[in-house]
Amino acid sequence: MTALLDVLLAAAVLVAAVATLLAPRAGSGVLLFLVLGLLLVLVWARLGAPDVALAEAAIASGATGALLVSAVTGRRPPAEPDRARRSWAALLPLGAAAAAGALLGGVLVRARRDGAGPGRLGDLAREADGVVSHPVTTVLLDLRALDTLLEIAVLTAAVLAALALHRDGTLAAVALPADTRPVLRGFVHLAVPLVLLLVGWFLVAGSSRPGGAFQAGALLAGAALLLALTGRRDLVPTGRWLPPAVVVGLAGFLALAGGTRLLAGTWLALAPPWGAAAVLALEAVLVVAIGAGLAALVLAARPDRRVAAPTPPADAAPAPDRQAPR
Amino acid sequence: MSAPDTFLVLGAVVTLLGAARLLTTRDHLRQIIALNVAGAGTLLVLVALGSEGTGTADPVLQALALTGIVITVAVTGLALVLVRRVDAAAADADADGDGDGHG
Amino acid sequence: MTTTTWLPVLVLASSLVPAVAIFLLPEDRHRTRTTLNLAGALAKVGLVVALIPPVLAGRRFEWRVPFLPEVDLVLRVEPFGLLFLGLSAFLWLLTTVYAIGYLRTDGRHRSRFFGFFSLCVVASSGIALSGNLVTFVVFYELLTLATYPLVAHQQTAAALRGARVYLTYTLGGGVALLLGAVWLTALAGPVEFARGGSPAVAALAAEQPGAARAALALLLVGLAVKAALVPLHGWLPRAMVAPAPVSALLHAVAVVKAGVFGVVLVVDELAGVEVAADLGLLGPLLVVACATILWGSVRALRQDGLKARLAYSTVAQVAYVTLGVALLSPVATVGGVVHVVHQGLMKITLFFCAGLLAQTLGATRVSELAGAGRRMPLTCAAFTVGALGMIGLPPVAGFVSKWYLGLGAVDTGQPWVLVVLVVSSLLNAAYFLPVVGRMWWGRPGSTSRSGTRARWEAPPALLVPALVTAGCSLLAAVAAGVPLAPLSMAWLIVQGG
Amino acid sequence: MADLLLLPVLLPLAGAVATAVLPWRRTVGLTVAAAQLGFAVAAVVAVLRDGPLRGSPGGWEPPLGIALRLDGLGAAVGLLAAVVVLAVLGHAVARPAAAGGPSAWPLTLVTVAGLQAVLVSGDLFTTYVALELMTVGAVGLVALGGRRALAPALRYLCVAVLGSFAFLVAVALVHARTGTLTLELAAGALPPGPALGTVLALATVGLGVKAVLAPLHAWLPDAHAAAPTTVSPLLSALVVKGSLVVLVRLWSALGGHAGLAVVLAVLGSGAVLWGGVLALRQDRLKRLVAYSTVAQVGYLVLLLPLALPALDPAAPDGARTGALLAWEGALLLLLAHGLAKAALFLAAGTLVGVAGGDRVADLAGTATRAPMVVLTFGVAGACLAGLPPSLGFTGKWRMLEGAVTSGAWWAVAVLLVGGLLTASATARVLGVALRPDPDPAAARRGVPAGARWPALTLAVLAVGTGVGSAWLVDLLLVGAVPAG
Repeated sequence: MTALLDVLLAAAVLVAAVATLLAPRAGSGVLLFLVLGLLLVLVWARLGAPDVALAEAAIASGATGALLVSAVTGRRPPAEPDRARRSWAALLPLGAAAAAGALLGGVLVRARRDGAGPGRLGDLAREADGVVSHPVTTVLLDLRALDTLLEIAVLTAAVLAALALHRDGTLAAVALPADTRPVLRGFVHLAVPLVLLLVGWFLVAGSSRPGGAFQAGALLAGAALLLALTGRRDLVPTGRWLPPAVVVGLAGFLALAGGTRLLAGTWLALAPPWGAAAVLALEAVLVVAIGAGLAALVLAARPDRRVAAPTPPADAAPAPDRQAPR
Repeated sequence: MSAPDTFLVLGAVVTLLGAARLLTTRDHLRQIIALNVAGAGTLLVLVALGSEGTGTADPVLQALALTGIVITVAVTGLALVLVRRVDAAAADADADGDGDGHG
Repeated sequence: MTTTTWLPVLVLASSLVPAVAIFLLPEDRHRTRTTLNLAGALAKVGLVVALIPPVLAGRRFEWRVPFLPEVDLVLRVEPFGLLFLGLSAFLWLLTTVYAIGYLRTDGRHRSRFFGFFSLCVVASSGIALSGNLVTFVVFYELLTLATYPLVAHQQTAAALRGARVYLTYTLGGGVALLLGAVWLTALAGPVEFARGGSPAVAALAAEQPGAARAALALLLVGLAVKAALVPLHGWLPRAMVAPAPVSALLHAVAVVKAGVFGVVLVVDELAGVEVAADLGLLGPLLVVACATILWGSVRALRQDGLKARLAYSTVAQVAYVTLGVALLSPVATVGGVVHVVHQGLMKITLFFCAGLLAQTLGATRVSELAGAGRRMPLTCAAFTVGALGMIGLPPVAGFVSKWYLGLGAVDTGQPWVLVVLVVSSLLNAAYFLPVVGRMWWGRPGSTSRSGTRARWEAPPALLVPALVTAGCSLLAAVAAGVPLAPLSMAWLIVQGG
Repeated sequence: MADLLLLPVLLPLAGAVATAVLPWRRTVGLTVAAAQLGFAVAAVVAVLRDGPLRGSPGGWEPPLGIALRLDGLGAAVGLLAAVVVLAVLGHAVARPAAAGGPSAWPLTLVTVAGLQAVLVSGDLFTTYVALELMTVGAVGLVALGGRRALAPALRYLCVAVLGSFAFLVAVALVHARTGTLTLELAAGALPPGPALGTVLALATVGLGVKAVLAPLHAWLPDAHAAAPTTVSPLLSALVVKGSLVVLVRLWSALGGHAGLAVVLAVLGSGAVLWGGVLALRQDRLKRLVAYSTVAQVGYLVLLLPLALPALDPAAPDGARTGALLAWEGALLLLLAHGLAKAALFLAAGTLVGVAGGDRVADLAGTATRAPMVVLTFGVAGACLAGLPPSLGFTGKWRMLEGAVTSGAWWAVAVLLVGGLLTASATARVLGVALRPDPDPAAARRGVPAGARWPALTLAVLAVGTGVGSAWLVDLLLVGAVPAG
């Protein structure tokens, strides 16, 4: 019975992926991508990877979805709609890619079968006595802490690069018209405290069960955006305080690395008595950084106030989505 | 073909589909969506390799997938800001009638 | 007995240090630039003079630096290298004096000029001192890079075109040289120059004659470009657009001589004359040399421009050295080796005088030289000495080298080479004597630029170098027997000290 | 021991954090660059003295923890990077207009940290994350080049991240087959077969895209030409090198693959010839220099097929020595290209500023306006063309020696023709620069000293290291498999 479910799930994911790629208009492409994201959450749950499922829901579908939707709205439709879907020219490369993918999959399966055996990395990681009980967080923040440090550096670099494209390096000039519809404001007043509670829960739970800084950070970004879009700009640092907020995560990690080197003798070495506390503190700082970073990325993808203000040029046909609230 | 193997092959196929689509389209936003689909494909490969169909998957590969997700979202964010800037530049160029010798 | 010392590096540094200093010197600092130039030139001549006695006594000075794990850069003072080094140091000093005077009038970018000028001499000294094939290739290509800006110095369209043609030829030759050198090093290991040929190359020639022949042929083709052997001589006449001191340096001292020095080095001290003969390289080399001699002389006949005529005469004269080496007799080799010095002295005198005539009288064409003798007697006297030498008449050095080449031809039983020598001498006479005649006995007709103004010589700074080199051309012939004269040095080189 | 490995990675990140927030960007940037040079020299000395440096952060020994390993090649490229970055930042301080604004500082330091992490990482996944870090930094820097640089930056980002995904799948395959992510442990455990072939193919495509391997190079000319003056040298000289180092390490550790080697031989030769011809025909200066990068990468990729016999012990002895020589030569060329290309791009950027236009034809008269910059361009071009006495010549000589010894005459022809093409491209630019100055009035707009000396130092270094480069070859062979 479960085999049938797996095949169905796999087929659904494949169809969703192909549909996302071949969607005639970018808008429908984004929506289909969100559907793909949800399906993937089911797949991660099926494959026994709860952490990845949470991250997929919060970041890959949540944050990326927000980014893509924000990018699609208010974007001039491309001069010629992409007619690739109907012409055979587009299907040929996809067909070839699918065939190559199947071959690659075959090699992967055979390699896994040949490589299977005791003493694999995963078993070693489970038995390793890190400072935290949950194996995934142990791997992330203890066994392979350098990977996570570099990954945070990637996120920080991406945000800094995005900010660099704005006039004064901060988002002060970004257009944020407040959406003051009462129902939305009511929902925000209810939802934001709940989300913040959830962020706290994920932060603390990370050390013992699926959860952790990344998922919490994404939620925090969601809460911040809800506030920013409904007029409460003061809570979201878009002015002078944005660069420090974005960079605090990387700074914290570097401080931890330096500190462990000076105190414990080896870089990023976490010892039991103070290790758990250090992980928690680090995760707290990471939550703030990831939240600020993702929120900054979403806001940075919006047009500057200068572009939004001018009256549309006379000859441009009033595009339908121009009236949508931005 | 156990469950993880199906998803392993699925991951490989989705990755290459995303890659092919990215290389064959001119529209920037569609390229970024294709990039994300390819990213999802690689995650499928990673996690499928780490799971035996029952019980929790291999924590190391889960951690790698998590890192992959965060990197993909960071790259997508930067790419979308660039798309916005490219469109703004194209709009300015059209607006002032290619006055400044765009090119 | 070889001693490792810093002396060879010092010889290079004596022109490298001024080069770098002059590059950094602002344009208007004429006095400092002149002192730097002269100091460098005098230091180099001093070092060379200091080196002559010990080297003649058989001591060798060497300096090594690891270029690659098994391959070293070697600078070694050999008698033949010392001869070429002495020639270039002495003539560099004179050319510097000449250039300082020559560029005083319309000189622009003098820092750039003298910087590359000194760099050129670094390259030619490096070539003279190179102890193995890699070092030779390094300095040989450095010479190309250093002379390109000199040829293009005046930045006129013609100068830039001439420089581009020069670069195309020399880079093309460089590729052949590089491939030959790498092939030889790959097959026979890092090859060092040794008197009578390197044993490794001889062994290689025995094992794989085909590969050895091909590699050595590639080397010779690469060298033939700079030695201006037909058909690779095209760049030389076009490089005439360079200012006079550069033409003097290029054609008498640095570039052409480096090519011919290389040919002699490859045939004599790399392969060894017997091995080269066995591989059948000397035959074609001989034919090409003779063809160049004849072709150069014939083309020189029809050139009305004085510098163009001198250029083609250089093509012909330099081929005598190759002729000397290609003939299998020690006497001919002596003739060839001594001609390196003699041709240098005579040709530089002619170029100096050509520069003077052009600058003082504005006479650049042969037809415009009528009556120049009365106006500039000393310059024309020096020119006449040089011209007679080129023809090979007795009192001037040219006669000595042609005499020995003739002996060598007879010695190896190839009389037709003797015929080539005689015919070329006649051709030389055919294109030099009218010039001399017009200078002394020609009436200043309407075409001549010398006009009726009274006697009026070039400034001493320009005249003295020309007279000194003319004197040396005479001295080298008259006092040929003196131990330190070029001829006795040549005997020492060929026979082995 | 781990200090020398981790400090050069973490210090630039700390510098990036500082320059993103604090105002004293120049002092922080230059001090970090100077410290990096100190670390690089110390690392080179340590590697030369006692072999590859090993370390594992967090105290977890591999296979569980991350294995850090700095071999000779890594130390050499680290030293190259430190020198180039110091010169580039010096230039940026002297001519702020050429640096692309204040936010160039944190992004530059992030890119430097990314490259250093790539050089130091012995773990395949850490290499993936480090490559991403370098790519994001580089894309950010390119995008600073103004309106014309945005579309190339976006194209570069998409293509580079796609390449990283291909590399990630290869890493997953290695993990699946050998159970470890550490390259040194995986090296022995991956038997030749379809899995090895796929890993190498995926990695070569993935890294080839980032290292501008011939057919995958489309993004480079636009990105490098549009980037600000001080960014193009970083991209061409360093970012491209990071991916090449990983490719060379993978090939030498996993043993290479004969079929793929033939493909690479064809692609490499095509890149050298096609890149050279295109460079000759470009009419914009910076695109000319960018296309010569495509050609130079072609040389380096030729290394893989040439050095293949050195990797499998069964090869005949002649082929093995030839392969070893080719290996040394190509790595020397890699370093020479780094130095010379950085000098070339800095000089090109300055010349475009002086000439007031980026077309080659606009350069007429620049030899009188900025003689030292034109001299730098000439010397750097000569080094790239492999003309003595430069490091490029030494590398080309060694590679020719290797090719001749192992009888690969096609490689000999490609090397020689490639050298000629690069030389003629440089000569073409010099020929134009030497033309008389169309409007001498502009001559007074001189070039600040700070914009002349860094590029000239790099060019002089490219020439100087060419003379006594035996120590460099010993360094490059430390920890490399063929030597072992």
